[in-house]
Amino acid sequence: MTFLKILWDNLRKGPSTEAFPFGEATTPAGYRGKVTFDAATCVGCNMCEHVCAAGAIRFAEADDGLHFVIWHNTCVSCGLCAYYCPTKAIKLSNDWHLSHLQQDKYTQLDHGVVAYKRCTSCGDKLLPTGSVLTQLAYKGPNPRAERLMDLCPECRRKASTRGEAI
Amino acid sequence: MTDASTIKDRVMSIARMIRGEFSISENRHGRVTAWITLADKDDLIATCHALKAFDARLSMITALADRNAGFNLLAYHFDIEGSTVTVKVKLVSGASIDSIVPIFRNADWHEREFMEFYDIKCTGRTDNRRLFLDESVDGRVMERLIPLSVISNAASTNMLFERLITDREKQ
Amino acid sequence: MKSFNMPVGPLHVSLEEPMYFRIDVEGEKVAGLEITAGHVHRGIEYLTAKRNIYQNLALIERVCSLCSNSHPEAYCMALETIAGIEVPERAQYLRVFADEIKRVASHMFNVAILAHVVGFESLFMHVMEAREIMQDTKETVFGNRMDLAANIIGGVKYDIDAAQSAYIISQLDRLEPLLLNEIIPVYETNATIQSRTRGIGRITREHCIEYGLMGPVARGAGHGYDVRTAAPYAVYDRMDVEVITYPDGDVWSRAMVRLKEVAASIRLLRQCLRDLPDGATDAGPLPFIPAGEAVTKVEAPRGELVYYVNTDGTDIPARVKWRVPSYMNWDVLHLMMVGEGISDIPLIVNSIDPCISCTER
Amino acid sequence: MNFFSTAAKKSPWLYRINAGSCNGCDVELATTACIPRYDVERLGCQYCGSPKHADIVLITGPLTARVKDRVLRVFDEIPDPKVTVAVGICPISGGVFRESYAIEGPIDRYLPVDVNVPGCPPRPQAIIEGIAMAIEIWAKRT
Amino acid sequence: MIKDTLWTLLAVVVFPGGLFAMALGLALKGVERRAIARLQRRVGPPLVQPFYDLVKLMRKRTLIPDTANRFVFLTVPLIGLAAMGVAAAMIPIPGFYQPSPLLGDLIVLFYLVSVPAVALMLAGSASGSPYGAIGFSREMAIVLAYEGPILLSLVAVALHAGAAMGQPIALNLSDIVNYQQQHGAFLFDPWLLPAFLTYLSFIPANLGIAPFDIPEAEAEVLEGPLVEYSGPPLGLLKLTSAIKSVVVIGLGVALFFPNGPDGIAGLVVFALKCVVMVLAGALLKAAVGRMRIDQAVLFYLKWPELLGVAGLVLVAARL
Repeated sequence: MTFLKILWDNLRKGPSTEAFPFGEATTPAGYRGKVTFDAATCVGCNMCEHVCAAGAIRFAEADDGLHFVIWHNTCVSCGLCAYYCPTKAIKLSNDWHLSHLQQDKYTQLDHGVVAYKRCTSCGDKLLPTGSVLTQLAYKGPNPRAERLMDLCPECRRKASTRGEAI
Repeated sequence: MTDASTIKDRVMSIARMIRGEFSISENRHGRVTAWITLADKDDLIATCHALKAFDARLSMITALADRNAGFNLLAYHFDIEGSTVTVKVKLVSGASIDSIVPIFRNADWHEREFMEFYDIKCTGRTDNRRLFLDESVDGRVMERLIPLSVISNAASTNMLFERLITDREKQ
Repeated sequence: MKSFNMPVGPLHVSLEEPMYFRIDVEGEKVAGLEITAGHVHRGIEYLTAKRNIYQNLALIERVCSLCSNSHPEAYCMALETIAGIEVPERAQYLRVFADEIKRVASHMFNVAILAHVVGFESLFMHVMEAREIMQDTKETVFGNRMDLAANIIGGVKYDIDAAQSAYIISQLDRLEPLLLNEIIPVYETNATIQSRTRGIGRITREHCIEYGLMGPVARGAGHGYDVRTAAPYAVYDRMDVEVITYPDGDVWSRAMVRLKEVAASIRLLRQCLRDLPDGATDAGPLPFIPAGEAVTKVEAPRGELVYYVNTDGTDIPARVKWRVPSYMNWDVLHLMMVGEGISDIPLIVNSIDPCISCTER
Repeated sequence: MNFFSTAAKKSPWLYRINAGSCNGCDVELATTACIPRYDVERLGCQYCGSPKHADIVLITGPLTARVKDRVLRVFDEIPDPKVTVAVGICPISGGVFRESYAIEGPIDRYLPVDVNVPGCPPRPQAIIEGIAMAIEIWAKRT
Repeated sequence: MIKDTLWTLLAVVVFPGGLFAMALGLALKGVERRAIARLQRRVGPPLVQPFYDLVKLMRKRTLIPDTANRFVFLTVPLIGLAAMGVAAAMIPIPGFYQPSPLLGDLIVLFYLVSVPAVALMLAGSASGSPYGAIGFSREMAIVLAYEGPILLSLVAVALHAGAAMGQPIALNLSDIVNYQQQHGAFLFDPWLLPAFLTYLSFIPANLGIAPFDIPEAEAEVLEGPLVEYSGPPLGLLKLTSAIKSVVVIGLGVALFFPNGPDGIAGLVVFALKCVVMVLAGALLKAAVGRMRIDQAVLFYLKWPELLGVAGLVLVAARL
């Protein structure tokens, strides 16, 4: 009897079916979907690659900079990369539209290049530190530190011995 | 719920009975964590009988290979009303250990498991077939001596990324 | 009487996961049973020794998606014990919250499948629709419907603010009446459910002790062991945990234990939100884990889950080993099935809520 | 598009193969296929109990060594034409289980895959999206 | 004579057997699926879904298992379908269609109705699968269980109608229908109530509606006898079961409540009666779970059997 009442209520309330795929589906803002990468804030610490259980993230050094690749087809969206990223260059969007045809399997990736800077003193290439990290480290702008960051480690050492250190 | 001092006493009484190392600690809820390392693997059966007499339940058997020392360890984890007692036995590679199935029935699958994953034999058992490992996989996969390349048949991350990079360059 | 050998599985629709039985059938009765395991063996213990402690968080969460919070929780607890990390109180509450929300979804899935197995599709859908309320809550709070990714070493990596708290309570307010006024009464009184599940697959309390049975299977036979009260972890010592037992040890009792535990878990969720203290949600970044070993246990939806972790001072653990409740509960299938009809096989298998991916790793 | 493919497009029957998955994708498949909120019967889909009745096969799991032969055999029992959908990252790339001795996948080493639905597990709407892609292929194949 | 034969053939192949019964049967399946969907808060498939399914199946490849008996495996679906085509042509649609006496009487119809069940049993055992074998034994058990009650119910109606028309027993369905057209439906005759209830209880078992859908239980024995079938033969089996629902419901209508207007309106009323019965079936299907085979057999041997006997005794007592 209890169940007949449930059926009657069901009939009365009408279908509870979502409009999707004929309409839009609702997605919570915090849904852990496709990973996004911002090369401008990345400091190349490789922490994301280190914590990624599925091996979805790869850093590779090239002439023009540090290449970051994430392959969505092996990403488990656990969010550890975003959690441990010191500058939050890596984030999880709530985009879940990832279905694709088999021929596109190996193109489901995002790619970013953290471009090398040139040392202002000797012209050697070096990885930019990123303003977010400086903000974190010095709790505010610090012109002397920022000048040092334009130098390669070798020139930095020389600058320090010359007494330009902080 | 539990009178922790009695559990502690019970574990202590077992510890006095056997030869080997022993340590015990108690948490703020009065649950005991005890570690017993048996000096002689033949004491295992007697220890199990003593634990059984104190209403212990076998919760797990862990086998592990010691990377450097070249021997295997078997750790028998018991539960007494929420407290944990671990009995450890050292075994040289390829050695055998007595089955405790006659005392703790649920040891059956655990014993089958460590026999297929490690170079450990178990005596006094009837069913010695493989439990989880497929016949196509070489046994003793958890022994650290076997390198990944020998036993892995899946695609490796490096292979996949090589493919990803070449596909991207083609475009 | 005609007797033959019937294979069930490994790919059988009524089995959510691949498991292979050979069942000796006499007429419509089960005479014997043989289990072949290993179809979902993915070698995860081997993989834990190849990955570092952080990678293992996500790996271990994928042992099984129905108890996916309990695995990393027990694993983190073990590492915290080794390193002597004090987990902040707020994080402890949030761990309990994640634990209970998974228990609700897991138990509801199991009882829904029971209805599906007895061919009661409308009831199955009704329970699953109610479960969707909880799925939506998980998706909103944690970002995924199955794998919460809540635990990290030293705490949790999610937080609940006031708006989310209000949302969760509104969701619980929707689920609770459905459960108490509709779902539980149907399972308690419906003629089909009663006639199909009562007295089927019986075990006794003595069997539970002999076989070392765990969770709702044992509690459905009157054996009231629950890690949350037997060996409290996180902040369960401050929670009003009810240990629900039924005496009969049949399929129906196990289902009722699960349903009543869902109701109890909803009360625990409310309690968590009410008592949630302010403070940090983790114990600081990137802890160092020294060499050591620890055994921890938590109450997963299916019963006691035990973890043993051994570290050697590097960030790759020397050994991670765990035992899930289904590991022992499988063995008792022999006992439950022999003498029962073929129609009851899926019902009995489902009643132990077998988590094959947990068991075989 | 002829009469047959129009009809076929409206009647894609689904079959699920678990190739050693962690349950997540399977639970989500059951949810997607069977509950009113998503109701794939709208699209003419129907879950079938026998592989012989299937048109679209949904595969979950990284393909473990022990289940491989069975999966391949069941796959062959599905009459042509058929469309294969890999659900979750495990069948697509091995996911977190890649590089284990017990894993034979990714699944496209052994079976022709048509559509991939990544996610761990993908939410039901994503699975429906994948099924919709598969239906387009299925209509072309009949 | 030739003309009669031609008309009969037409009745079997086109109307009301064959094509018409197929169309009606499939439409009824569509109505049923839609109704169940609504009871479960779903949108459900379009009403024409069963047609789509059938057309699709006709284009799929047929796989014959190695263990199967090829000849039996492939002919069995045809036998079931043919039997149902003939049976459908034997159901009078009051005011619209009167079956030719060439087609036979109530006894023939009774046997024809059990042909699909026998065909399904053969299909199950020919497929060589253990699930098919279990499906076979279950189908057999349930057929044996409901055969008794249905026979008792038919005999009660035939005796009653015969007595009313001054014959020992009325075996011609048209006569029974005509009598009711003139003297009122048997449904409203309290003496025939037990016989009617017996017939009602037989419908779900014969049509495989819950709680008696045991032989084809998906969760237990995959789909029982259908497990090994694919492509066109599977389509034919599905088609057979669609026509069977028209036959079984139509026979019930003819036996107990045939009254309706003349002409095309009579056909519409007949179809509406079928729809009402199907909706009732849908409600039953949505409201209960599946019984175990022993419970189902016991149920039939107890209640419908008793009711059937009671019905016959009541009718006989009045003679």
